[in-house]
This record gives sequence, C-alpha cells and structure tokens, in this order.
Amino acid sequence: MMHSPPLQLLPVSTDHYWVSGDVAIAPGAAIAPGVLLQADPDSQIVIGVGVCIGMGSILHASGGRLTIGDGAMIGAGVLIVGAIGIGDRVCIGSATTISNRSVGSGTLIPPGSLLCAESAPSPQPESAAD
Amino acid sequence: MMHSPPLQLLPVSTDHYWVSGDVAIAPGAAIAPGVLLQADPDSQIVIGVGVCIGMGSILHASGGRLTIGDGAMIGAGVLIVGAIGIGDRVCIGSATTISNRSVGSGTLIPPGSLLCAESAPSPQPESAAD
Amino acid sequence: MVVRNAAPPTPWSRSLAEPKIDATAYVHSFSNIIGDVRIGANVLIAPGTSIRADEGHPFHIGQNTNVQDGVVIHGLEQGRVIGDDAHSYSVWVGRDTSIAHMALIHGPAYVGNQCFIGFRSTIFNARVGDGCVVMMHVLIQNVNVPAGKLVPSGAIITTQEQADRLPSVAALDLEFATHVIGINQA
Repeated sequence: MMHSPPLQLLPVSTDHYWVSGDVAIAPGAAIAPGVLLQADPDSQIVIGVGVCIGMGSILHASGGRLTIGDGAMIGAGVLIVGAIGIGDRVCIGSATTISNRSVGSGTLIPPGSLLCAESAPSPQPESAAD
Repeated sequence: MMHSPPLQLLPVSTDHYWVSGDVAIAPGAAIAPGVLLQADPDSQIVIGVGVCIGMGSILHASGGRLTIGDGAMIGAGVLIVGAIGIGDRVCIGSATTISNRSVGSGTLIPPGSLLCAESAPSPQPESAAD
Repeated sequence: MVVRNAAPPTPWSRSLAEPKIDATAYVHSFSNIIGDVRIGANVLIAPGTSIRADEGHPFHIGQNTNVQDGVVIHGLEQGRVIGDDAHSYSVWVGRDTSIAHMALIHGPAYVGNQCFIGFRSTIFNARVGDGCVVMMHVLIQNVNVPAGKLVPSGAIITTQEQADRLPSVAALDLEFATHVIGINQA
C-alpha cells in the first residue's frame, strides 16, 4: 500500500512565485503563489501556452531542458525534476513527483503518483516494497 | 563558492486567487488563496451560491461550460478540468483530480481520488499515447 | 553568497535565538531559517526551503550536507534526540547527507551521516542511521532504522519489526542517490 504523501500547502511565500535561471513562460500561463521554477546554469525551463501550475509546485531543470507542453495542468504541490518533457494537455494530480521521466501528450496522472527513472519505475502502488 | 543564479520575484495577484477568461462567481462563494480559475476562450466557469474552494485548487474550463453547483465544497489541491457539471452540495476531498466527467448532486468524493471519462486518456501513465 | 535569517517571525518567535550559519555555507535567499539552527561548513540550503526552529529546537545540520528545494524541517515542541555530540536536539542531521526535494524532517528526528532522503519522504519521531538510502514518497515514523539500510520508494515504515527487516544498501542504490545529489551540486 503506497503511502499517500501529505499535501503541504505551506510555501515560503504566498505572494509570489519564484523564477531562477533561464525560464521562458508563454503568455497566458497561470502560475500560483509559492511555485518555484528553477533552472540550473546549464539548463532551461520552457512553459507552454495556457499552462496552469498549482500552489507550492516545484519545477527544477537539471542537465538540460524541462518543457511543459501547451495546455498542461499541474496540480498543487507537484515536483518535477530533470531534463524531461511534459506533453501537451497532460493533467498531473496534486502531490505527484516526476523525476527524469518524460510524459506523453494527453496523459492523466493520478494524484500522489511517483514517476521516476530509477532502476524500477514505480508509478503503480503495488510496487511499494514490504 | 556556489554560483548564485539570477532571481526574479513575480507577483501573482493582489486578489489572492487568479481568474482568467469568462468566470462567473455567485455572491457568497469562498475562494481560498492560490486558486486558479481558468476558462479557455470558448468556455466559461460558473460557480454557484455558497461554494467553497480550498487552497491551491485549479478549475480549468475547456471546450464548454464548467459549472460548480450551489453549496459544493471543494477541498485543497483539487484539479477539475473540462466542460462538466459538479452538482449541488457535492463534497470533493483534497488532492482529487476530475477530468471530463460530471458529478451528480450530493456526491461525496474521497480525498486523493481520480475521476475521468472512460474514453478519455487512461489514468495509467504507461498507456500515454501521443 | 547569500545568507538571510530574517524570515517573517511567527507570533511566538519574537524571542528566538538567531541561526548560526557557517561562513562557508550557501543559503539561498528564498528560504526561511529561523530560531536556533546550527548550520555547518559547506552546507547548501536550496530555494523554497523552510527550516523553522520556532517550536522544537535546536536543529543541527552537519558539514557538506545539502538540503534541496522545498524541504521542510520543523520540530514538535516536545521530544528530543541525542546528537553525535551527546547534546539533545529537536532535529539532528549529520554530515555529507542529502535531503532531496520536498522531504519533510519533523522532529524529534535524527538523520545520520552520509544518508540520502528521497523526494517527498517524511521522517518523523524516528532515527535513521548512518549511510541509509531512503527512496521517494516514504514515511518513516516511530522507528529506529539501523545504519546502512535501503528503504524502497513508497514504503511506510512505522514498526520496529519493519525497520529491522529492511534490506542493506546495494551499489546501485548508492549510484542513484549520487545522481540525485548531483542535481543540486550544479
């Protein structure tokens, strides 16, 4: 049984979102307070048209480009790390973690999911050990 | 010493929540900070009397009208997408995702749920088609 | 080099001690550090981090440890752990440890040296021994995890029997942890 991680809605600031490094945001994107968009020195974040990013989410580009496709919806408290592509109109439920794994256009990801490119990608609750 | 990337502080909104497009909110609705209400150009959001919407939730009307019935309670970090109706007095637990599927009046939805249209993209990330 | 300790005070924090931050530590300006927090040499505190010793205190963060984006460190008013210096702490984090994005370390809590705590994992009222690798979305509560254990992603470890049955860390796990740590060393 997968532990459903707590949804922490206590961003450091509730007035602003933060941009650090090379981040391009298309007009019309909606970015909630407490969101952190961080691109490492060799990396970029590119956010498409009409994207929504919920409160307290963190996007961290590392080792290349992190792209969020047009119309993607990213719930509250989502963590996305790496040099990956999130496709157009992807819908990511709150409190999800995505690390070093791209997501195809139109995908719907349940809240609290873990998608990651470790040895055994384990988006399925069953794979929780013990 | 560590490279310090350039920083920008971007104010989100002085209204605590963010509205884009054709959004009608009945008097007395309570909308928490950090909520994103986004209606696409051809779409509307209509929020009924006495509705409560929790922190960090995102409502995105796409392809038509998204209605939230009178007295509906929407928890924190909820993601609702599409041209659908959420009935009167519906109670939606936190961190739930609802995509392209209407919810009948009086329904109680547990926290962390995923509700989506059967024909819509599958909830399994693996099945992502492009 | 940015050091900031002027986080907005909570109503009960007016008489809090100032953080003690080693001159070689890097503390991102978009972080909150308040109260009696003792940060060692070459520590990295990433943006969006909240380290608040306003209820439980003090906190110790050992040298060369890195605390990545969105981590929260806090402690209950009651409950302490014994640090490696034999003093009592609300939260002790050892040296050369990595606390990855969005993890929650909630005191009373002890995390040893050369540990890896993965994305969004929670450590509360627990001890995690030296050299442990805790993967993602894990809950560790009310247990003492022996040194050198691997905690798989999604695991909920809330009884000592579970903690004692955990496998030992393998080379592949260390490789993965090192990769993730690398993300923040850029």
